[in-house]
Amino acid sequence: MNRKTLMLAAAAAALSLGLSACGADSSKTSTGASTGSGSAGTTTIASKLIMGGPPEFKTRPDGLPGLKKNYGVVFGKYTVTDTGGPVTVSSLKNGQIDAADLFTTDPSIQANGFVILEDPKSNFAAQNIVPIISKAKATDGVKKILNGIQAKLTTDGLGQLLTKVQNQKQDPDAVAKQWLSDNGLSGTGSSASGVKLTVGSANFPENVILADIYAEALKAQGASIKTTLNIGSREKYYAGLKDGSIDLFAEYTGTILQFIDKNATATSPDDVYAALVKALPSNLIALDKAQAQDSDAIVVTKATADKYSLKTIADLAKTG
Amino acid sequence: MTALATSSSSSPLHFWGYFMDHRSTDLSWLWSHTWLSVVPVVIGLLVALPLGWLARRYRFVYPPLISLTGLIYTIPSIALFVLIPPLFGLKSLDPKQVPIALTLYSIALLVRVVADGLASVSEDTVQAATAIGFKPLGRFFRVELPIAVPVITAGLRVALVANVSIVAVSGTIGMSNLGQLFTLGFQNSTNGPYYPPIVLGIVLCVLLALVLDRIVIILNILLTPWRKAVRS
Amino acid sequence: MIGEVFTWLNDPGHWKDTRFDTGIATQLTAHVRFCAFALLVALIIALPLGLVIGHTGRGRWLIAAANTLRALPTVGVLVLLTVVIAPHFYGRTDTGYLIPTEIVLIVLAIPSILSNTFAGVENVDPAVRDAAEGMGMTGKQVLLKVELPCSLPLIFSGFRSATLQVIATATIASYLPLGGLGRFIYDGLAQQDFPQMIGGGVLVAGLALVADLLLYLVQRYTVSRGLTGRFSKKRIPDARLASVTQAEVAAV
Amino acid sequence: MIRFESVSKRYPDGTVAVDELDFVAPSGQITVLVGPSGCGKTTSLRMINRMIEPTAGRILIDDQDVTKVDAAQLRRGIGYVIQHAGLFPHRTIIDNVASVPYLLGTDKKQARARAMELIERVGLDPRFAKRYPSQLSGGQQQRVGVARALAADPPVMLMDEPFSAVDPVVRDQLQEEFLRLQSDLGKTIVFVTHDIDEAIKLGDQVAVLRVGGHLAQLATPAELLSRPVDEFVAGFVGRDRGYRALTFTTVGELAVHDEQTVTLGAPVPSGADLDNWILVVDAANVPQGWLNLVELSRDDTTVSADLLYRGGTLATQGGSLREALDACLSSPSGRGVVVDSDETLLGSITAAEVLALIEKRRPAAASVTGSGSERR
Repeated sequence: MNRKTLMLAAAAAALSLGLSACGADSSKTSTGASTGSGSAGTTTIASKLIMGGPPEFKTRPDGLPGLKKNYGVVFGKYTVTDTGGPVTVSSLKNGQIDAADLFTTDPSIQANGFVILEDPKSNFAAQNIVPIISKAKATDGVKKILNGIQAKLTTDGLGQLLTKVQNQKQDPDAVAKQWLSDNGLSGTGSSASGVKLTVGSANFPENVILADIYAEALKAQGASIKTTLNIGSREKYYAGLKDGSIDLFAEYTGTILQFIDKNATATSPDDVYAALVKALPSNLIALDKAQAQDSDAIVVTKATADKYSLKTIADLAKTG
Repeated sequence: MTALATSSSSSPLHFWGYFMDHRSTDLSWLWSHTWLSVVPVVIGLLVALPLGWLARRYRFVYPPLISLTGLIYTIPSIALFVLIPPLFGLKSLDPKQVPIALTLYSIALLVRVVADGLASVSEDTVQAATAIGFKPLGRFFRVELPIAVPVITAGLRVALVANVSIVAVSGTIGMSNLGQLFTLGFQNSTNGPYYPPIVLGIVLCVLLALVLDRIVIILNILLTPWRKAVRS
Repeated sequence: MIGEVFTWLNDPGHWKDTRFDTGIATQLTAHVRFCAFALLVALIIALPLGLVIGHTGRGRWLIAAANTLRALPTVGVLVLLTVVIAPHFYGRTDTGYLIPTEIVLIVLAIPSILSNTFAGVENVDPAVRDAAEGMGMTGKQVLLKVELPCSLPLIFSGFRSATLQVIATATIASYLPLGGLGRFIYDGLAQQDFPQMIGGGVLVAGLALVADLLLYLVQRYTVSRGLTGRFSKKRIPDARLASVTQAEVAAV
Repeated sequence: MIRFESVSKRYPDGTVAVDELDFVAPSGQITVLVGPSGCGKTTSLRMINRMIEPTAGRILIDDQDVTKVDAAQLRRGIGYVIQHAGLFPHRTIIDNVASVPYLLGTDKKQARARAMELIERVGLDPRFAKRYPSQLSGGQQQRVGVARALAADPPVMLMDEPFSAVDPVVRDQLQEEFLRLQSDLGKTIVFVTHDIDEAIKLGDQVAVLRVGGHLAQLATPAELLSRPVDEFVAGFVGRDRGYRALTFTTVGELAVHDEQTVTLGAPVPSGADLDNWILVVDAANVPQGWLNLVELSRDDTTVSADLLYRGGTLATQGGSLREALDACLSSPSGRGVVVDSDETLLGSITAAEVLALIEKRRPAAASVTGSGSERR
């Protein structure tokens, strides 16, 4: 008994020691980073902050490179969290990071009182939802079904769908079916029969819901559907789209355009869409864009926004 | 925690209700998870048998073979999954990358187990078998292999249990299996934890591992009836 | 492709830290630290426990229980613990992610060490144990002077096997916002930067090999030649298998 | 002296291993516990050094109750040798032998010097000192086991079937050496075996135990052979016990006949007065074998070694009647060869003469006390 207690105590002591050692070390790294930026000359607000987001945000054209190019914003440090998911939100909330790359439709922005920094220079281009589909699978029937969905998708509607899934913990597939029937799109038929499709999604709930909506609607019209959900970053699933591992994906016009064409300059919804249609490789086509938008955004906590009087991304480049 | 209070459906114990609500999806994930765990071990064993025999028969083959297979095991699974498509000329998200990676792991583990299992057959037994007229191949299948069964099945158990865990990792890169439940639960934990899919995933993975383990144990008992006396 | 990986590994710029990218040197250190800590804690828990269970023969169910830990899906446990633990840590600390990661790694390392230590003690020749007691060794002396040194070969193989597993699995720390060599794998994956990703994998495998070699050397100088039989030309007992067969068979 | 006083061992499940055992193992002597498996002989032995605790009665070593002494302390003062030696595989031979001195806190150098001395004493090559047990044969390991038990020079030794795991030839050798060692050391030894021949060969007194842990008979080997108390002991002691009992019967001086001899290498003798069989000796008058003159061919002109019948055993003057009778029975000529302690020829004796001696001694057989010291 005595021996066991002793052992447990020793283990606990070692654990806390080791953890504090690791913790101490990581904080040292971050202070090291900020001293580094301080010695660079002028101290911008951004250089005092730690930015968090997905790995690819470091290299993506509208990620760190875009922020630097468009606003001259260079953060003190970048911590890889996840793609607008729980790690990013809880890190921002708990102060492990000061600014985050989140999606504008994310209900947790409102729930936590986060502040979306405005993007006057359209670093993040218009982000209308658009189905990207492999040409071989885009029969008229399929096109008609998907475009019918696109016509009904609104930004607010998207937010509501997300709230149902993320806050009320409803099942994405059920939410998708409900939305289809609410919008009179749940009719069964055979306009897509004979088509075999693999629907993919990125690993964030909104994209999963959209994939489910497409998949359910096509299934109801007789298509044979496979889903590959929660794949990961665009860099990863786009390769799948191109080589035919996936046939259909709910995309965002701005980011997909910039992903394909690093020099794209279009920012307005119509310009972006037009550029995208041209830029897509020959085996992929874009169907109708929806009115609904869900853009990446730089988000900070209310406290940070107040402290540095932040309203737009450009404010981050000010000295403070 | 707040979500726990407001919505009973996100309580960890709600995993069964969650399962009932999403039965068809969960079962299809469980099914593919099972296949992904089992098939690579079976293929791995089929490949490992001749290799293990070779390592036993020609002693000089043993060290390099064991080092090589040991090396495979040090590659992190997530890296191996992504390495497979370019190496095997597959499409980037081809679901075959998971079983291929797992087969490699299984071979790595089982070659050594088979070789050492065969080595556990006593020299006297081998000589006696030869003396009563077994030819090498017949001796291998009817004497050496049966005697090596306990050691080989011990290796199979380890390989199967490890595979169940590794398959779940592939769920984080979009493959359809129980690993999806973890991604799903995690992604929906932005506003308060969403336990049911996570807990369900763990429960199903553990159950699957235990059931597969039990099957191998039973298989071992059936294949080695002469050990019954010892086991009592 | 191999050339690109080599180039990536050979670029001194990738070894140093920059503002947005942590270099290989730092991530390697972080990786070693995650693993060393988990292995140390697992050893502190599993070694005495295995010795005592093997010595007294009591509490065997703990060995069986530890072996069922092997069935736990690593990712699932990591996600669960993160969801439970991470929201409770505020400020510039990664402790909220560090704790789940370390727990997962410790849970991963314990079964091999525990069951091999137990099997090692249990496999000590009963005649040897009898002789030790009969010549007047106390229980503690029998354990420390006879059973422990005699089970060292199996303990080492269990620890080496645990080390390999932990080093390979510590990459999942990067599924959370933590460093370690997994960062290159996950970032490379997300950015479709294959040289980076494969380079990360190569580094992990290399680290595992180096660690195994070091442990082999330690084993060579701590385990009595009387046990390894190295005076006669026998092959070196290696980690993975010994733990598989001995411990698993013991667990049945 | 080790004294058992109504010692019992009863297990919780009701099995009785040892039942009310009473006996004394005298100082400086070998007491052998023998019996079939399940007779509690090992249990009795292990209760002396408290490897097993008795449930009733007490065991005294030199009037000190063993349960009053700390078990570990007690054991360090008692040599312990077991069937498979139980050598520490991770320690060299010399460190194995020095184990108890180390435990007692003896200076390392001193302990090793003592160990080295013992290694040689038990008949091992000193070069083995730095080797490990796995490099030794079973017989060699057993010698190390004995050396280890002797290292702290304990007055009492417990030996649990120490020689039963080695082959018969080695066992015989180990037994001889063990007796030689004991004649030098004079330890108080309790020895367990299931082999009645070993018990008779080694014991100064033999305790026969029956299943259930009852003492059937405690006696000297000779008495055991000549007067088993009951059927069980008689059966256990086995056949040929009359013949085997002759081992313990000696006669003062055998009256021998002169025997004609021929020296090895000499010409083959001839003459009508010669018997068919003639004894061949070497230059020192040590018997080499018998020569059958009838069988010789013409070419055999000298007495060469390859012509000899070497089957006969030799009787030593002053030895047992068993030896004398066996010499007669094994001799091709029917005449038993008697030698002195230097193995030089004294003469011969016939089986009839030995039987006559046996007949003559019969009335006195009851008072025979063939104790160990007498034999030696």
